Amino acid sequence: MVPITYYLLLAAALFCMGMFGVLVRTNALVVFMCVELMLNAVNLTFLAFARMHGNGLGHVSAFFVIAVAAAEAAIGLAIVIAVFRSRGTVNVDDIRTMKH
Amino acid sequence: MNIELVLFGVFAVMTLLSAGLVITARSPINSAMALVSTFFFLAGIYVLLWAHTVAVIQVLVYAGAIMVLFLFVIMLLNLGDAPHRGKPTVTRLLGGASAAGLLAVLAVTLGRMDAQPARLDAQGQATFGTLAAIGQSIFTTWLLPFEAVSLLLLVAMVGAVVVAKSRI
Amino acid sequence: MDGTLVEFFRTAPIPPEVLSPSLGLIILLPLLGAFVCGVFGKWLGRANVHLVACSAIAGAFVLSLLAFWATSDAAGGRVVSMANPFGLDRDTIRYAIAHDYGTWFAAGDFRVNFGLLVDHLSGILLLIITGVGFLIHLYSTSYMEHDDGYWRFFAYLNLFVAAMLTLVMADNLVLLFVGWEGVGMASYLLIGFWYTDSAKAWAGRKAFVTNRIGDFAFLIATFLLILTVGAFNRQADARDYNAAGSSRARYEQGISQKGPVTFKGLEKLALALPQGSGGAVSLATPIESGPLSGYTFGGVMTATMLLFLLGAAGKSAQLPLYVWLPDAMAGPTPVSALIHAATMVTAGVYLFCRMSSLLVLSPTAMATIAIVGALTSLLAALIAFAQDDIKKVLAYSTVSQLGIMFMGVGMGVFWAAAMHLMTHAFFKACLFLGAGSVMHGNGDETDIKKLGGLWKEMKWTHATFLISTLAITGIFPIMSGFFSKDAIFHGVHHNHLHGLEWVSTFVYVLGLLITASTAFYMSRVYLLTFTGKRSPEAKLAHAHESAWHMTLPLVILAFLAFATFVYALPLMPRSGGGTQPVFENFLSPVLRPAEAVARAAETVKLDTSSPSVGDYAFAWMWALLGGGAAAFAYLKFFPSRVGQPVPAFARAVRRTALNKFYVDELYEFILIRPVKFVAFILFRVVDALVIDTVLVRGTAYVTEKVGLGLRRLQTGDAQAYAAIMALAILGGAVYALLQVLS
Amino acid sequence: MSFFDNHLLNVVIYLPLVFAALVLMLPASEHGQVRAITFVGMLLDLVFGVWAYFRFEPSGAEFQMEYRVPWFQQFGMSYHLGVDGLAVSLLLLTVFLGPLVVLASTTYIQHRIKEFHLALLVLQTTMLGALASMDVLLFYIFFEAMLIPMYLMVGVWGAEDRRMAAVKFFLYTLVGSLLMLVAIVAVYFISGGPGVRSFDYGTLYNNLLAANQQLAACASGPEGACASLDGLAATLHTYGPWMFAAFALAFAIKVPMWPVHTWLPDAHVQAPVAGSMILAGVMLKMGTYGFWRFAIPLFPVAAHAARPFLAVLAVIGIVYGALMCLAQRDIKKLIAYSSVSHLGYCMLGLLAVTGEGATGSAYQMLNHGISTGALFLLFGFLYERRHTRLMSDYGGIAKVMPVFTAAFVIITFSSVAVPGTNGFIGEFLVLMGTFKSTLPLGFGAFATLGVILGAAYMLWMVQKVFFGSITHRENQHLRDMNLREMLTTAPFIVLVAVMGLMPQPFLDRIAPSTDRYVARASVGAPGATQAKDDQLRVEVMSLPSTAAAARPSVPAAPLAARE
Repeated sequence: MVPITYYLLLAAALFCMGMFGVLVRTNALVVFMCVELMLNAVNLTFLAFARMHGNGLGHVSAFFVIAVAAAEAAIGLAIVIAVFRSRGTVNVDDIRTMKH
Repeated sequence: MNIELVLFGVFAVMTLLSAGLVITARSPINSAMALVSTFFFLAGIYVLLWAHTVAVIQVLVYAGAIMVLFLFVIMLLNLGDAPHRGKPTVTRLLGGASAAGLLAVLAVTLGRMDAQPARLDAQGQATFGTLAAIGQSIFTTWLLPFEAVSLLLLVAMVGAVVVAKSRI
Repeated sequence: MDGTLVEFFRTAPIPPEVLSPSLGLIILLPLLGAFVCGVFGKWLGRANVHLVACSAIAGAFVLSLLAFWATSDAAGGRVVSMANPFGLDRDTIRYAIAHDYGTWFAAGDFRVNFGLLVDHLSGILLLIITGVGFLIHLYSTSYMEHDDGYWRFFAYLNLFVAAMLTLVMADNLVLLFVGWEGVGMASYLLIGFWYTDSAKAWAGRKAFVTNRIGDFAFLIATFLLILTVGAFNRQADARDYNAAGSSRARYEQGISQKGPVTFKGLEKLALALPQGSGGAVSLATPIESGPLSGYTFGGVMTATMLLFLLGAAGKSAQLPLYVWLPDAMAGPTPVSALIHAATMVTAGVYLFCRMSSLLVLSPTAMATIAIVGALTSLLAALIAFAQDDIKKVLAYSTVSQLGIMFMGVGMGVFWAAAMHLMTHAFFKACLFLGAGSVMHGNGDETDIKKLGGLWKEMKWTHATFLISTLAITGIFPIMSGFFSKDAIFHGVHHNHLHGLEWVSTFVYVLGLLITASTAFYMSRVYLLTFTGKRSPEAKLAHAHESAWHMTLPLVILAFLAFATFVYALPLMPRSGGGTQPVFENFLSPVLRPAEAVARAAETVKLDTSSPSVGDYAFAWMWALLGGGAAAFAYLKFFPSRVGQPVPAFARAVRRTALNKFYVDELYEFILIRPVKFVAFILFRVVDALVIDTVLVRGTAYVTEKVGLGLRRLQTGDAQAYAAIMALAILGGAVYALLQVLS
Repeated sequence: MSFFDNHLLNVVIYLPLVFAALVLMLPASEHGQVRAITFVGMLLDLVFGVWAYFRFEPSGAEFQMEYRVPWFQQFGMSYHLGVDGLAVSLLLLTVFLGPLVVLASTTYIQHRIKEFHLALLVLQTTMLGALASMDVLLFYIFFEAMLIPMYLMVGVWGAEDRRMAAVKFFLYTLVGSLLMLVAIVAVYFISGGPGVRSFDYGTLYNNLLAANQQLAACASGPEGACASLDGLAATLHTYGPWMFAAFALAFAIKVPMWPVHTWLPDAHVQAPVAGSMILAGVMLKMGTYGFWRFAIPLFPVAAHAARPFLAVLAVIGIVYGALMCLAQRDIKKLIAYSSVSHLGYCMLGLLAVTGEGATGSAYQMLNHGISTGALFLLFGFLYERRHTRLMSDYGGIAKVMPVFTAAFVIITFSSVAVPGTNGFIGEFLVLMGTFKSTLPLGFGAFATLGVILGAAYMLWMVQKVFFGSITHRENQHLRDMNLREMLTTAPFIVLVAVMGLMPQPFLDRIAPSTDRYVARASVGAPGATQAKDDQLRVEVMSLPSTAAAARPSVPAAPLAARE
């Protein structure tokens, strides 16, 4: 029997790595991928807890998370394309119009 | 020292490695590939958690659909290697540091916690994590959220089209 | 007198129990008249309006006559009487009829009823108001014949009469206050009747606001009385109620039925307060609980009466609030005659007669009233010396006469004050109407210097004016004015306030001076207006006598001014032996409680002697002195010195007197200007600057600036925001961890 | 009739909204129809409102014509209507003003007519709703919703710098009411445990009652006696004053009391005639009504502590407002400041916790609604003709507009409280209540000064505007009131006379509420004679039993403890 703690630790690590990526990478696409990483970390915790309490609710949540992730990816990538069209770059450093 | 623990160790290490590759790889393509592998190993982990169904969905949707989408986009924009790793601005350092810090904190916290998987009776073992069980709850208790999600996906689809296309 | 005639006079044509429920009609008729004239007057036309207005007053007069008759009803030797709601069963109010139309408004444990009461005092005033009122209405039909505002005029006049009747018939203070303010309102409207002349309109406003100052005091006094009644009920014991011929049960029942401020209830309070009762409560008793706790009943009573004095001073034009009355002459002359001579201005005197039993509890207040009255009277008389406007002279003489009445009230000769009120109503109304007739016949000329020699052209006016002048001055003794005034002075001289004996002498001496100066200025007016030869500056070469509508009232009033002296003769047997004047005897049912209180509380020593021939002669001498001086000055001295320069000091004195000793300017300077200035400063500085600009707009300004400052943080770098978020999460996690660890 | 037994208040409240829907359907160009429909709606509402007024049984229960259904049970909220004597009187005032306001603006409003009447109808609904709602949160919703149509009315149909006035009005009142929202939520949470706590006025009050009584007892006790309190009483001891302050500020701004009154002159001056009428007639009353219903009964101890302070503000308001009037050149500003003075009387009567004072205060609310509303109405007529608000531009109007002058002078007398008009009853009762109360005599004396000043400034204005000779040629040919204007004015004048001569029918309906108010307010006064609990407690209808309030699910124990 693997203690649930291990799974949670793994999830934590995954999450933090995703977060790290989101915060330091400049390429919008990579940032997105890191977001996906974080989402998966969350999924992992859901499933871990589901296993811990032995009820299926966590699975359902994970299911929904995946669905939402799909939607998010679709929109996000669409935005990236649009931005690239208008600015010719996906470098977040060059996209600073969200001021005042 | 049982087989389950071994498998977990393998999957975990591989997951972390490929995740690390995702955030370090210079070219988006590599990151994407690393991400795919991350997903595969995660699916394995899910299986260890008796979440067979989710594991399958993980492979189908993530590794299948979403990653393909990513690759399409990368090719569409044909981004080569990132010209430069983002210059280390204050906020970057801060962010990185805080991510690391968070990891530390979580590690400490979780380290203090000793959680064991629930012991399931025969009937529970038979149903836990099965497609039947999940479907049961999704299509009864969580029907409304389920429909909402379907709607969300529809909206996302339309939105994606509207945003991405220059003129419709 | 033969029995049947006596019987006839003693049996009222309409028995009291039948009449009393319809007392309200006396007020309603003029009110109705006012409504009709005011709303439909324009379409009714002049004649109909005259008809409506006059018949309304005439009807009220007839009813008042019946009511008055009913109060004296003694059919079959059984005097009309009613149970006193505040007294024990055997305690009845005699010579009075009353009717209570139920609650007007009630809140908490306070209530006010529409209670009307007619006794001999209010009966007399009813007759004066409706009678003189009717005559003046009749007079006005001719006087206002050329004015297109006639319908407004008669509406206001009827309204005034209604309000005045309410004032007189009210059986409680609040209802009296309704009339009190109502007459003020009516007089505001009537003074400003010719509103297109803004000076006249200002005069109206001045009158109303000055009255309001009085009403302010009146209200506070009323509240104090209510509190006193409450305190009395909390502290009194059986003996106190006993002394008042009542019991706690009855008294509280009466209050719960009719409210705390009915005059009968206050009378009981007054009867209970003196030391004599030996009960728990007396004038020296401090009030234990409630807002007034700490003060003694006597102290509160003094304060209340002084406040009422201020109120009465506003209405009756006494110091310091007399300034509005002379300006009030801006109104049409009949108005001056009715409101500012005969009725409204005497309301203060009526109020004190009504509350005489409370008043005698406080010698301090009485002394103040007497002195205020005397000083007002003298001041007004002096001012009247130099006035050339005939109406102004009469106005100041009114102030002066009111002062005399206040002297009487203040020294406890209420009956004489009331009698002077009555006689004054007659001769002063006659004088004003005479003046009006003069103006009417001389193209509205009011300057007595520009009149003169009218005795040939305006025979009736002249005759009646002469009679009234004699009446007011007392130069010819067998006149009502002489007797009533002398009765007051006699009482003033012989009554003594406990601890303030010097007041009687002081006031009496002033009184003699007033007699003389009254005689002087009234003779002056008469001589300059009617005798001598017509002044070259007269507007019209020849004056014309007025129509019968105007002369008839003059004649009637003049006759009354002469005839009513009978009431002052000591013909009636006094209960304690000896004789007493008719009028005193007549009012005794109303004033007896006051005498009882005075006796019990030993605050006033009331003297019961009637003036001897010597006293009359002495008083007459002073009148002759004044009259003679006037005759000498204006028949011999000045005519002989026409064209010669007048010495400077004389001119200075005259100018000062002409400008009313600059009292108005004084008020303007110390009162009105500062208030306006303060208002302006408050508005500009506190309101506009401090509150609105600094505080309100200041807040907005600061908010805006802060917002602008915070904008700098918006770099637009999404990752920066994310980093901040991450930091926050970290912080939260660390905090949570520490919490768990500790 | 059973429908009206349950739903009369609903009908009164939502009838204007229904007609608003009708108006919405009309084409904007159909001015006549828009006006007609609005007027009919208001008239119908008046009928039902009067019916409700007469249905109200003075000797009956405190709250009548109640209607209550579950609504957001998770938050212990229910849709709960009901009126007591005061509320039903103010409700009558509101529905009375409705049709007259429409008549008053028929020629005044010339653009965006449809939107204007929509705003009127919506405003009517919100005001009526605020008066009738028995659920604190529901009250708050209506209370806030009121701002929106009024904001539009001032901002769109106002005079020259309407925007400033509208924004000022909106923010000013919003500041206070947001604080109040915080206080409402706070009192909701302290008033009971999960599941039993509720936003319903009755429940709130009854839950707080015992604690308030303990608090009052210990407050009168020796120093530091309150330290030993526990539970709700302790909470109230600590936080009660703050909650009261929040409520009080919100309502004081609405009243408005000195010194938070400066929004009123601007709003009044800029608002169109309808806006001024409603603002003066009903909206200001929401402040006094709030004090009466919520602020003081819920926190009697804090209220009693703050009483001298508030009373001082009220007296200052009376005198200060009157002095302001003497300094004005602008007629509407003058009337606005006179409102400050009059509302000062209302507040003073409220704070002098005596039967007379409270009754007088309630009656003064009605009077002010009528006399000041009428003043704004009449001045509106004048403004339509001359389009200036400065006194100096008038003078001698009486010559050309006699009927108008007569009406104005009558209303003026009512406003300076000449006996025989409605104003006198209210002012007299308020002043007497103040004298009878435990406040020092000085308060009453100073307040009575207002009697003098009131006469001074009102008559001064009348003098300037109407009397004297005509100074401006433009005023030469002003036409007198026409039939429509007379019909609009007549009800006011009739009511002035009726309420002045026969106040008892109105007072009878107010009296029971005042008794209860005094009893509840004097819970906080240590020395005062305390009423029994069954007189204090608020008896309201309970929800239908089927609707059990759902309890929020709480974790039994932290996860870590589970094995």
